[in-house]
Amino acid sequence: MKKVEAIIKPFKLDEVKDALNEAGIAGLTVSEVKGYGRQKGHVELYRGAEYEVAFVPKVKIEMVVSDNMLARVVSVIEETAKTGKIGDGKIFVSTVDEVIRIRTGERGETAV
Amino acid sequence: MKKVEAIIKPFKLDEVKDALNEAGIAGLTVSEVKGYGRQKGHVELYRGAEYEVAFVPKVKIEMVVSDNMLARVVSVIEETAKTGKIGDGKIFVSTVDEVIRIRTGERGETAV
Amino acid sequence: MKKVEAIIKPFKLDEVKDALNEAGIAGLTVSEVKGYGRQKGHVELYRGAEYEVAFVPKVKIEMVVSDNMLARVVSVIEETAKTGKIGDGKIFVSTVDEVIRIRTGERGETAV
Amino acid sequence: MDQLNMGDTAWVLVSTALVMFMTPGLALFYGGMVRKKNVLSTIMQSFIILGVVSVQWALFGYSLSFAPDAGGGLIGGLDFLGLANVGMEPDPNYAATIPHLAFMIFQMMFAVITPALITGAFAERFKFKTFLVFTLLWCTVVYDPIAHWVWGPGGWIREMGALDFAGGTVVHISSGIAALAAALVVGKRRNYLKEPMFPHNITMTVIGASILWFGWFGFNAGSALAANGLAASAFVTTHLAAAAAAVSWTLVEWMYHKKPTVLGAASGAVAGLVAITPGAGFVTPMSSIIIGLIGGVLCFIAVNLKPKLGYDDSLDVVGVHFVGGTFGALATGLFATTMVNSAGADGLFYGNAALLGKQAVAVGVTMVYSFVVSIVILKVLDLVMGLRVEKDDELRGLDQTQHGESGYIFD
Amino acid sequence: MDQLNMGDTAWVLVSTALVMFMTPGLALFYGGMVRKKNVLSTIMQSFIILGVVSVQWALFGYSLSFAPDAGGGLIGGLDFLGLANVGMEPDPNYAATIPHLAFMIFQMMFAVITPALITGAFAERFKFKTFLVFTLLWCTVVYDPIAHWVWGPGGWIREMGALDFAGGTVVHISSGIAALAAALVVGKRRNYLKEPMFPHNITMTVIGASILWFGWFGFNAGSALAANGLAASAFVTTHLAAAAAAVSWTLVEWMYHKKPTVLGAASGAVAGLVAITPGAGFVTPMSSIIIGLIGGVLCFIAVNLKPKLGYDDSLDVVGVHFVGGTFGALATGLFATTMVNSAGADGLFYGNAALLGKQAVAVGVTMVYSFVVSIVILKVLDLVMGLRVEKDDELRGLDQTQHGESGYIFD
Amino acid sequence: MDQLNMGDTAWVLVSTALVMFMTPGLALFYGGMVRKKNVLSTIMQSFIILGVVSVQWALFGYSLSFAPDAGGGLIGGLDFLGLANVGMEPDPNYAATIPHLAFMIFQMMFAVITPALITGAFAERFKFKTFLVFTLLWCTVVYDPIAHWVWGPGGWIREMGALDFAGGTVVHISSGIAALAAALVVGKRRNYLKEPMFPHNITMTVIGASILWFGWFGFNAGSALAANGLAASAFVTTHLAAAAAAVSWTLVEWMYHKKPTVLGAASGAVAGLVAITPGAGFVTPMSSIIIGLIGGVLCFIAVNLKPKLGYDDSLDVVGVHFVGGTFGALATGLFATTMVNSAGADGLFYGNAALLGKQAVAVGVTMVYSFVVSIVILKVLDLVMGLRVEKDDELRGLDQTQHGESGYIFD
Ligand SMILES: Nc1ncnc2c1ncn2[C@@H]1O[C@H](COP(=O)(O)OP(=O)(O)O)[C@@H](O)[C@H]1O
Ligand SMILES: Nc1ncnc2c1ncn2[C@@H]1O[C@H](COP(=O)(O)OP(=O)(O)O)[C@@H](O)[C@H]1O
Ligand SMILES: Nc1ncnc2c1ncn2[C@@H]1O[C@H](COP(=O)(O)OP(=O)(O)O)[C@@H](O)[C@H]1O
Repeated sequence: MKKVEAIIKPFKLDEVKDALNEAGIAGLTVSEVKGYGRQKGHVELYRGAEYEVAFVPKVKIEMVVSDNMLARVVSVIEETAKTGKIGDGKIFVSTVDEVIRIRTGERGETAV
Repeated sequence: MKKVEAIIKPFKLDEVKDALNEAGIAGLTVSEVKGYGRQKGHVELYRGAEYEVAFVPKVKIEMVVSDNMLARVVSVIEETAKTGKIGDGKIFVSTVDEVIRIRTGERGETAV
Repeated sequence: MKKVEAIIKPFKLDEVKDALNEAGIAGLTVSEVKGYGRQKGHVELYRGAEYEVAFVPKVKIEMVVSDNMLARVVSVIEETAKTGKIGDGKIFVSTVDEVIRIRTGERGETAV
Repeated sequence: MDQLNMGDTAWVLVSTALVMFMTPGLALFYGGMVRKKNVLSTIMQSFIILGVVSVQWALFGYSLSFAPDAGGGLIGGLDFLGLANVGMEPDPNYAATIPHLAFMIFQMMFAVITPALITGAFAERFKFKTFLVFTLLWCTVVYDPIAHWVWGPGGWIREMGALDFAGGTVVHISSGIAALAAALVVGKRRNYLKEPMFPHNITMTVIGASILWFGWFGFNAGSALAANGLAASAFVTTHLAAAAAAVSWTLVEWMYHKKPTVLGAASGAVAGLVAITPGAGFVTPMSSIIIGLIGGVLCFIAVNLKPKLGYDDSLDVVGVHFVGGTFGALATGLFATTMVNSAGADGLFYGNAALLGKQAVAVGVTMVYSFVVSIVILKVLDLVMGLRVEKDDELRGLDQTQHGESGYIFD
Repeated sequence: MDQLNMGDTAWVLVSTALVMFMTPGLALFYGGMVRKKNVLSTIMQSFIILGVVSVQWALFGYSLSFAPDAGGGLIGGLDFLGLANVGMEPDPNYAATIPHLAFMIFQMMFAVITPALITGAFAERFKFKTFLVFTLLWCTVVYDPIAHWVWGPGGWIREMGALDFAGGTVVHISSGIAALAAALVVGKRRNYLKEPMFPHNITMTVIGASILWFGWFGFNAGSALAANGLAASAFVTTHLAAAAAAVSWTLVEWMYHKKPTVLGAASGAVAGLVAITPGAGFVTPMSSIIIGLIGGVLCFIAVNLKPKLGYDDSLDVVGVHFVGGTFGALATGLFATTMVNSAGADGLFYGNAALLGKQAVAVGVTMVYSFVVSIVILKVLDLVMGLRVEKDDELRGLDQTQHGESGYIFD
Repeated sequence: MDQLNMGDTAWVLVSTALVMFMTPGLALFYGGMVRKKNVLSTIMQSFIILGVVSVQWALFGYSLSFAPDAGGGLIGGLDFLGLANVGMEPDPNYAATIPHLAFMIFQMMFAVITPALITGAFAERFKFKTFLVFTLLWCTVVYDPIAHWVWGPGGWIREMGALDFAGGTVVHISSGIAALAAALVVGKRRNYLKEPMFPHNITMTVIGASILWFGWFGFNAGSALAANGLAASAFVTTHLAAAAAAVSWTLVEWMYHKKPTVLGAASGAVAGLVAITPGAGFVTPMSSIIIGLIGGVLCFIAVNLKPKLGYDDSLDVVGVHFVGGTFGALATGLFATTMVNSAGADGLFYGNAALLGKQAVAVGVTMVYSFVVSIVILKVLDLVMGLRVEKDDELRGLDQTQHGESGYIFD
């Protein structure tokens, strides 16, 4: 099983979630994060001085998927999260050893 | 070493933390997340229209444990986080290459 | 490619970010978390009773780096995040299978 | 007769302060109802109106509304330009026992809050610069004349004998129907009815509603312009209508939607306050309870019909102020009694059908005038400077994009 | 003598508005102290009381409390049902220089805030529907009679000669002891004393305390029912007691708990306001400082003993209102002086021990009556409709489960 | 002549309540501008001053300021110690138609807010204990004498003929320059100008500014000490100056910084209120608009120069209160006219250059005295008990480290 983490622009969340849902994803987990990357933060003027606000608000989607869903999921995210403008974000894929559904105790692919 | 990530119901956090503590866990890190899964969000009525609130508040516990603690930790979480009702959450296990304690520079199992 | 996760003290964030930036890191993602570890929370008195506040506010920095950057990044974090006092935090290193830049579709090291 | 009375003056000055406080109250009432990313832009619209319209009023607005009639009962003359001839002595044409300046500034606060009410309709998408121009134009060509018609010496609606104790037509109908015009011309927020746009801070909305309720005592009971029995009576009717409407909205919502909401209770209170405004000094306390009960239910229905009607009046200015104000103005034609106020008239329930007709005329003309002129102003401004912010700015939120600020920095 | 005075009327109307504003102030004071998941449900209880009890008062509450005695000094008659016979003219039995309606609505605000005070005891677990029924019953069978005893024409406590300037017994003791009854009958919040239940928004609590302080000038100084020297004196004692108690609570907390908290300063101010309420118009400014200093310390002790005493009075209504009110009523028996108010009496420190006895009787009877009747009402309601929400609802929070709303949506 | 007037008394009591409400308003205005970790400590400083300074004033502060002169017009005597000789009757030396106690407590609220204003300068780093001592000393040796000079019977600035209607010198210049002293002696916040220190809650700041505006009607119009034409006139000038300055600050910021901020509008309103304070009862409404427009721009410039000047006045007390107060005091020397207030004087624009000189003297002496004495007090306290919290405490925030509390618990 694979874990897919995607850092995306916050206003794209609903669209990405809907697309993943259609693609047959069973579940996902979202958190609010702040990003730092090529997309620079902005300069704010406050009481006569300038300050750099380095971080940009982003949303992180995490989901564990079976290996055969991986390609599908990645391409869905790529398509829907893309605006073409800097700061669109990243997708990270890594390997998960085990998945357990707490409610039922199911393990492995069926637990995803 | 293994990383255990558990997505659980927020009101179970204290119980799970206490149980893990008793099981001898040295540390863990918690974050607030929003989940999307079989447990559907709810429909809210607002000013004459219905809206689906897709996400459910969840808590994510992350902890890195030595390999021999793994089974113990997973079963403690399974037991204490379980309510039997939909939305109890998931546990993901993956492999960690290295752990470093910043304060001392210790590495590996002793740093966990 | 490696994923480096560092749990650090919140007030160290700016310093660590600046140091990582100088070390040539291209991007990173930050989230607010609560930690539980050797550094105990504190006892708060409220309306005549004492309560243990178990969790301590921490910040999590996540970044994916190419393998040859790994050592550099870890040592930068170790140095700048360290105060020598309990609760300085941990660094976890794990392996990432794939990285994709959403904007361009680039994959692998160039996408980091 | 034109002898200054300290008690009356104290009361009107306090009432003025209370009405002034309503505009920041409205800022909070509205600010809590938008999404977090627009809280400051929403608050700003009310707050800056307190600046801009106050100055407009002192320079020429008061004159257009209240100076001796310039002809036909349609508009005031220029006698009070720059507050000329508005002094510390009472002027019996306005209020016989308080300084003319006190009357002027009491009225100023009404002129301020009226355009602020409209802002709820186009919250979360209007350009700040265009909003400022719109407000100045609207006050000058809509509010000032209507205030003159209803309250000005020689105003034609006043002469006709329609009653409006504290601004049902002048304040609530005129702004409520302008809000409809704005919602229609400006268009819906992006993703309206698709994604949830819940209030980001209902505690703020409750604070706002409470300040509005508190300030409304000045609005209505202050409109007696004296600290007498009539003021006490208007105070009582104001409070009872608000109380009754808070209860009735909550109950009807509980029955139909399963849960009684705090937003509902707060909205109900405001609906009741709106509904009693035109009749506050003409009806009995028991009538005010009935007006409140019905007003709460009517506004609840109106607000819940909105999605079916298809316009996006973000914060329900139409459902509360237009519907509540219209109901209240007509209810005055039913419940008014000269037993409460000998300077008023009897309504239908006290044997005088004529008043209801006059009320209907006042409502109808105000509505048509404000609606048409508002549409014209907005259409012209749309051509000249554009009404809406850019799409991306709307998505990111107006606080950042229009004002360069965040409401809260909590991390 | 029964000549309307505009100055007095202005003052009482303003005071009424101020006291009305206290109930939303209380909503915030309490709302900030609960956990985030219960903020709206807590605010709602106070806010809806403003609706429900106002209507109750106009329909029959005022009559039960203030209409000419129905017999034995125990309850008012039905002469004022639906505000019959309550008009714009002064009625010298109540207040000789202001409209009777003004007196009625001034008193209404006291009737409103008293049951709202109780809600702090059962915050975070009470069923909304049962709460509404409880409130209506409690006002009718507890508040209205006690108000009659103490302030009504022919009321027996008033006849006996006990002093209660602005509601020490009527408001604070009656609600404070009912709060104890409620805490006992309703039972503790789940995990009480196990998990921390810290205030989720102390800034909101401070705003609430500040509004309470502001409004209390109307509460106490307004109780002079005239804008005279006595009103000024009561204004001064009110403020000084609040100030002194804010300081004394903060200092004693600093000494015993190492840190002076903002919640402590705010609680202290409220404690001082409670303590001075019964004596506000009877004691000198210097006495009020002493009453404040002691009141702050006593309430601090009471609040901190709570966990040892084993009941869960969520927001310390007992520790502040019952303890502060009782202390204040007795202190009036010590510090009252006819030099301040010739219509009052001398207290022990001015050579008259009898007053203290009368104060004790008033306190004792009010306490027993309110406690017993409150217990009975609650026990019956528990059987009939249940007092507490479901366990899961309590854990998820009352905002979502009872009202379908969230206080804040910040992401 | 010394006949109590109920209308005047009602007005002054209400004004007192309004001015009291300003201090919590200031707590919010300031509280919203600091970082989240310091919100409670900032609020606490204003809130506890309401306790501490009120008691100080009743015990001896009022006497030092207002008792018959102890010699040379420099300080009041001890006749009013513990409020001795301050009763319910009017004292024509202070105000002929209201209880002396009412005058005393009206003045108390000015004594309270003045030191609270200073706290903005050293927010986010000052030790709470030292702050308390500083406040008590400063009130006693700076505020009380200056109040005596300007307003006390026999005070030398008053005798000289300088005008200060509601506290331009006494309140704003004295605190504004003390703020500069404090910023210099206490030193900058750690990482000042390096890391952003944005306001954590601008909605709170707007609420605070709105309460300040609301309360300022009591501050300025209440200073007429009667509910007469002068009160109405001062009410109007106060409001118009605030409105004009909110607009001018916003516009100049929009031009120079590209975006009109909500913080700017709120700061502008406060700047206008400060600027009109000394002249509120001496200038015409049209003059007040000019004073507001200029005041807003001047304070905007001052605030934006701060980083260049190199001191860290956290919340811009100097830029707003010192600059605005000084401008206002001098503008009074330009715009004052006896047509508004025959008890005043004509200013330069009305043909009397002398007044401007007197105003300049009053400003200069106040400034030098307050600055020097403030520096001395702070230097001594730095040696004796230390001014700043520990470095780590400053980084973690004062709420946790000084008060053991968090402003918000939102998770
Ligand atoms: N190497 C990385 N590790 C972790 N997060 C990253 C990394 N690179 C980028 N990110 C995240 O992705 C976001 C977008 O990246 P950025 O470089 O700004 O633009 P783009 O995705 O268009 O190249 C960043 O704000 C950050 O949250
Ligand atoms: N494949 C997944 N990847 C990441 N998170 C998941 C995944 N499946 C479920 N979750 C998380 O677990 C939570 C509970 O899952 P859900 O399907 O609702 O119920 P259950 O755990 O009872 O099957 C979700 O809200 C989501 O946060
Ligand atoms: N095994 C672990 N897994 C996940 N997070 C951990 C683990 N151990 C520590 N942490 C995180 O690191 C923080 C610091 O750890 P702690 O044990 O308090 O001090 P130190 O880092 O000085 O040993 C904790 O608050 C927690 O967030």
